[in-house]
Amino acid sequence: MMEPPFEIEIPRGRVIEVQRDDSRVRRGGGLLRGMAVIWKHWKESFRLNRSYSQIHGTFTIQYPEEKPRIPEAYRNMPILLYDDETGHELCTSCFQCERICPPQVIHMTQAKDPATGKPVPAVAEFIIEYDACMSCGFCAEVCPFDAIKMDHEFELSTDDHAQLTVHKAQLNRPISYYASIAPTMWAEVRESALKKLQGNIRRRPDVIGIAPHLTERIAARRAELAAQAAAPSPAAEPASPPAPSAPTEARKLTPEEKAAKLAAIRAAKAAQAGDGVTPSAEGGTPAEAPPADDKAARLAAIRAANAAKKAAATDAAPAATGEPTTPTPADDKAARLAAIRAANAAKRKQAADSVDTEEGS
Amino acid sequence: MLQTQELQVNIGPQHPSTHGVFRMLVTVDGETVVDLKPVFGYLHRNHEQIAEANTYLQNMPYTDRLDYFNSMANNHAYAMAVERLAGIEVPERAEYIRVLMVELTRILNHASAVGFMINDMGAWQTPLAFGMREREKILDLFEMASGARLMCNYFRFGGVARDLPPEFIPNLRELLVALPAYIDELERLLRDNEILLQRAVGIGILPREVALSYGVTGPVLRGSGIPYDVRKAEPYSVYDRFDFDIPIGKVGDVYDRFLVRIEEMRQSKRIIEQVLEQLPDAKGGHINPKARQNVRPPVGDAYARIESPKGELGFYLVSDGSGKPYRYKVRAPSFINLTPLADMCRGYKVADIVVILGSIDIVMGEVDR
Amino acid sequence: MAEIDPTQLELERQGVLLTTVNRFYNWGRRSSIWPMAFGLACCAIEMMAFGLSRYDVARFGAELFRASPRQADLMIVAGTVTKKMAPQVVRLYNQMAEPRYVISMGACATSGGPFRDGYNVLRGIDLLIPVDVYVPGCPPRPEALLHALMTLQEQIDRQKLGRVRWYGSSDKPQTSDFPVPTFGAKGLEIDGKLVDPVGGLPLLSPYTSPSHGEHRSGQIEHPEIVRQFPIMDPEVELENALKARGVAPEIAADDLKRSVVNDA
Amino acid sequence: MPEMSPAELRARLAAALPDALVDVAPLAMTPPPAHGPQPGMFHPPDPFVHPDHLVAAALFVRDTLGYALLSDIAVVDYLYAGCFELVYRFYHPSGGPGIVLRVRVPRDAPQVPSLTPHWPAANFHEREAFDLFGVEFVGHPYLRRIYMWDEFEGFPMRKDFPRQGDKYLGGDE
Amino acid sequence: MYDILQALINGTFGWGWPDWLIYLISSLVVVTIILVVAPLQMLFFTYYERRVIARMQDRIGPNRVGPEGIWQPIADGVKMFTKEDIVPEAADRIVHFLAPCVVVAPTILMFAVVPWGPGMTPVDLPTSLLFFFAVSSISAVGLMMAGWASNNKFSLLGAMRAVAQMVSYEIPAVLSLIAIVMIVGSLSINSIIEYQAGLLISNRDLPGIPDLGLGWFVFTPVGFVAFIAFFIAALAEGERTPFDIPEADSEIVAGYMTEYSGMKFGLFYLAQYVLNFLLCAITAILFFGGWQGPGVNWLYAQAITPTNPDGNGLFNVLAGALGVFYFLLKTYIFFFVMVWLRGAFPRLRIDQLMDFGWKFLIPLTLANLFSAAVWVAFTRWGAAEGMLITVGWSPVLRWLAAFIITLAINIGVYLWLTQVYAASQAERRRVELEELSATL
Repeated sequence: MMEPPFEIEIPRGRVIEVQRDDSRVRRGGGLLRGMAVIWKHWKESFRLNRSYSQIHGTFTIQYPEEKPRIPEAYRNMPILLYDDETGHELCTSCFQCERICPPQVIHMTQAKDPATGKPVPAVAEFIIEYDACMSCGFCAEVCPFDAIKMDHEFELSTDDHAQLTVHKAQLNRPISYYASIAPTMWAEVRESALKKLQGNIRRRPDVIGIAPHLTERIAARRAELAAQAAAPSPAAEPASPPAPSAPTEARKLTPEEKAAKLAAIRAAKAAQAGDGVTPSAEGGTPAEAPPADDKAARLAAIRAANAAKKAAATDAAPAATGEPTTPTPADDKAARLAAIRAANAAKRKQAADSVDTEEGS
Repeated sequence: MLQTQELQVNIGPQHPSTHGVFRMLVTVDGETVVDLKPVFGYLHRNHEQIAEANTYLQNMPYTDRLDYFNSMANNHAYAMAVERLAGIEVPERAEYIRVLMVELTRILNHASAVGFMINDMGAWQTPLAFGMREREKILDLFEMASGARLMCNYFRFGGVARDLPPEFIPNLRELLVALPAYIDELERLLRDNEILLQRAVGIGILPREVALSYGVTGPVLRGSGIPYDVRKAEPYSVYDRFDFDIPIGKVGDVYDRFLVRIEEMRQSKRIIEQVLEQLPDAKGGHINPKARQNVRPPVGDAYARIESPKGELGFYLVSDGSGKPYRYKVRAPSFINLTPLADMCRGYKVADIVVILGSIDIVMGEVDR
Repeated sequence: MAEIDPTQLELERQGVLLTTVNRFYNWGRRSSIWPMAFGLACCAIEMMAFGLSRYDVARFGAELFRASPRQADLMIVAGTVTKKMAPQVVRLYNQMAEPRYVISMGACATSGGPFRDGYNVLRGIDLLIPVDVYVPGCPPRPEALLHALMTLQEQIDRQKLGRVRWYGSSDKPQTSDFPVPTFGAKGLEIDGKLVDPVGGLPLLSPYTSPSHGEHRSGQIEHPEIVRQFPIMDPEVELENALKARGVAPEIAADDLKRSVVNDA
Repeated sequence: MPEMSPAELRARLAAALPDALVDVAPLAMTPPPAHGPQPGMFHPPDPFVHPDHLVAAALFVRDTLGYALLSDIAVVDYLYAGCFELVYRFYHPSGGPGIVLRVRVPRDAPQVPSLTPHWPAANFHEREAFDLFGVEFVGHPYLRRIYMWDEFEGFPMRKDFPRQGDKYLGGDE
Repeated sequence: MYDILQALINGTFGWGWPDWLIYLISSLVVVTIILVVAPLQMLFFTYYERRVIARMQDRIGPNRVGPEGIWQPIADGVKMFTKEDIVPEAADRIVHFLAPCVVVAPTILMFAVVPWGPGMTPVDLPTSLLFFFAVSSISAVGLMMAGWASNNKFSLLGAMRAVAQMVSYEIPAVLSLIAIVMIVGSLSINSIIEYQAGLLISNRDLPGIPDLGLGWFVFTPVGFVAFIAFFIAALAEGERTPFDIPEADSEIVAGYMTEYSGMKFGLFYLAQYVLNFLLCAITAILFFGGWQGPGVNWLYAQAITPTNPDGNGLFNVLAGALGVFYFLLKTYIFFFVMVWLRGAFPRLRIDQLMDFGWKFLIPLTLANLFSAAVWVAFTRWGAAEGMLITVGWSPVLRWLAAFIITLAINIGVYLWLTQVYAASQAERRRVELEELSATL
């Protein structure tokens, strides 16, 4: 075999040979130096390390108490957005996400107008198999209506495999929730998304396309408005005092309230953090305050504003409907599920039988 | 003369230190390795077959899962292959961002590779913990930019998924303060450590002619003394605009590979600093090509390779003119670097096998695909 | 744990002794869950991260990754279980001593995930062994794994000493061995029967989560949406494939037959 | 950094090993569609080597031309044309672009001489090609399945191996 | 214990119980205390180790089970007690069952001769050091039983490694102790401790040194080298990093424990940590004065002792408390060092470990033995023994001469040995490579 030419010249750089010096007699100095490194770590571990430029100090984030800093762009699982104000879902069932999804976990059916049977730009059922989702974020990227977005929620562990096939009712989140977890990313697309939504709402008859848990409330509200319009009472005032607490307690928390609560907690935390750093920034030289503090303060302000907005929305929503929602008819669904399950079982049995016969023959 | 009997020992596949599910059938004579047969396939998840049913874009997240330490590097190679196939230009800022991400990947890969190797030598996780600490910081940056820690899925044909967020660069600059401190500390902890020298010097020697004939690449080849680095040998992206050195080893043993990795971390840091100096501002061109979702390259084939942290990573694509690749082949560095494993281990002790394996730095996702 | 055992209730009413013992016992198990050092794929990296500085599972007393399955309490199935690996996983699970738990980490372990269409990928480890906690995500953040650990702890808290599956007068043996699949020509086999073919649905039903009741794995239950798993019939498939590529079947008639190769 | 175009390589090979090169016709990958634009034929510029002279050609590339890094052996299954194509890719240790040799073998009798005894870098590539495509490398010292278990039947990467899952039913878009 | 009970029952209360009864009672009390203290130490050690090593890795460690995670080891114990006990099908059931007992019993037995404080030795044997090391070797039998009975390749390999390592490292351990024994002239642990009174210099070597309980052996060249050698050997005996080869989980799963589950595994765990405790304790006793420390001797002089039956019982308690405090403090510091090493280093290979033991540590301890002889000759011997040089020298001069000469010998030997050892290793590597290239 030919001796390959090893003297290789390299553009813009040198070939350097690593320093081995392994011929030196060693008497334990390296061991002691290593121990010194570890000692330093032990000694410094009594303070926290939260900075990117530090290598000493306890690095642990104590998870359940201390939430991780999750950047806006973080993507875990897809969710569907609906508009807080009108209750309309942004999704028009254009099947873009279903087509792009690499592991093919998104399944949807288009809504049809019950009167005419024609398809409506709204989604009837939307299923995502969370148990196979690879969190690539393509669905959110391709969605022309910004209806599907990536959630930050990661505490999804469950003991029930079936729960990981997620239906539309569990996927729906209000826009305000998404705006609270990703304010700048939402701000970028807000205009166009809402404009497209307005266009779609016009093509949706009746309550089609409204988030299911809001359907009844909104239908009732519309009936009420219609009645009001019919009745000559111009003094009707849509804005009413805050909702009574009793029905709120009786009802399960709606997503908005959850989101509002979450945002409020976050805002409070952020404010706390902001408080924690501002005195030091004032006390010391302001120029030395790391940029993160500034950012945190700004973030806190944004979040607080969002929370306030949301709180207002939450107050208004129950007031507008006037009565708590009732859960969707569960019996119907359960019966359907049982039927499908039986069918599946039959299918599987058949398959097994066929294999049996194959084996037998 | 004592009669000795050769014994078959089965290491793996769930063995704690085989970097995933890898099995070795080792024939030992006492404690000395006589023969070794690697057995793969425990993580063969049909990447190539699935990829041929996907569209070009749908494959991007699957490449993340090849070498799951270096998803950015895999993305880069694949994006380059498709761009070559379809003739897509990449704006300059996107190229710089790509280089930045891949060099960060190289640092985190080498940091954890060194940690895993020392773990295989029996350290109780400390060097690994230090490496993983720096890795966490880099992953934070990845998460800021791409939205995911491990499976970044950040590159697109003709750019990257989105521009860097505003807080990225300041945090990166802070990290660049910590990196040299970490590397120095790692050297203080391990470089002269007598125990490490005992375990690493003269172990798993791969002479350079042998290394060349086995086709190994990456730090293993450079540890054997051949300065072959795709970034220099066939500059791609914007690598011809940076000054950096190629470290090579002298003997080709475990210690050389260890030192080469440490030095490469330093060089990567140098590249990152140059990227930060030269990074053009965002006005230079769009870097988020939403229009490139449906790539339909003309009939033909293309091969693109990059210097991934583990070696030469190549993608061979054949297009039949449709939206899906007709053939999609990954030239996985870890897989090929395993070829000389049997020769490297023969004659050494059983305990050395895991160290040698650790020094090759394999990832089963890439070996088995 | 839906129904309540009357005797247990009676005992609980009579004295605190049993509940105290029960609580003490549960406390011991929940506070000392030692995982097995066993990683499969991508998720294993996040599993390591979950043991190291940033996330530090040691806070929960669960950092002692045991190399031997005999001493481990928890098997974190972290990553894609391929058909080639599945027998090993089941064997390892069988070697574990009760009480033992399984966390199915990530999409691949739960359902095959993005690779579920591959010929060598097992579609969910719960087809072969019972899983206590599923964590979705690809890969889940280490925090999500910590959350799964806490979910598991909550499950343990709810268990009653007298009625857990490994004590008491159950007719099953204490470590009921789960059948270890073997390799067949067309997929995994149990007792000589094909159970997970290449192509088509697995012919097994998943084990229910031990702490749970009726539910089966993530089949989509909707009249209009069907996930397509064509049941494999090699001849039909071959014909289809050739038709799709426009080739007459004669060209590669015995392609599926294994060519005989000598071992040199 | 040495650079060698496919044409130059072809000339060198033709001079050194006159029997090795074969001429191949352009290849259609898929059946031509009844309507719409035609996808075009596949005709790469690289030299095609006759399987019998593959080892000699590869060793010529390594020993005479100095392209000592065998980087990749990719197998492509051209089901419509009824052949397998093996793409051998070589690089020079001092850098520069690589060179490619191609071999076509019929699908019904895919036999190629093995490079492994002369060039160990080919070992795992060839075993992989055997496992997934059923290409038989004559003279390989340990030609066994590398990924799948030994009992497995069929070669899964061939285009006519049965597929499963949603993606395969949607058809090309 | 016997003395105090004797004084308490027959002296203070005047009940006049027979001696054998008091002896029985005191023995029972002592046994109970040992059986309670040994597992407690083990529990504390596991917690201590996990917290300390976590801090070294920038982590926190167990902190959620009880305040700061202090109940963590108890939870581990509860879990292990209730875990299913698996005996492999192919195992030898009886031996498999007996092995953990054989491993644990000697470690508990070794507690019998460990003095916790002044006059707090459970059994004050005149040859207690011999007893200690003789008993400690028994557990090797248990390890071999475990490895053999499990009928598993890894178990057997692990057990063989463990036994080989324990046997070969017992030699340097004992050789380094012989140096101390030579100087003290007794095999009794108590007299070794008593020898270490003084301040930097033992007041037995140099009478007139004020007694602050700080005349430890480690301050002498002989003692220092013996300490280093012994501590290294102790790491190997206790299977601690860098010598934790028997349970090297990256090579042979979990060593001889691979097939054990539940409480049997717990017993191995117990034995290992108790052994670690004892090794740390014996290091503290032999080289760092055990319970010696400022004030203990003064307090003890006024307590009830066989020589001083009229003392005050309060001083017994005080001296005991202070002594136990010093003793445990030193022990824990040594365990910290063990953990520290574990945090810092990888492990050696089994043959390198053997090399190190046989080719470096044993020559070093042998040379140290010679130094000890020099030490004894200079400080103790007179004309009667034929040591004519030092006749007429003042004790200070004799001590100084001994110190300087032994220091020179030890440093010289150390430097020479490192050179020789490095050369031998290089030679070995060269030969191995030659063999390798011959086979290829």
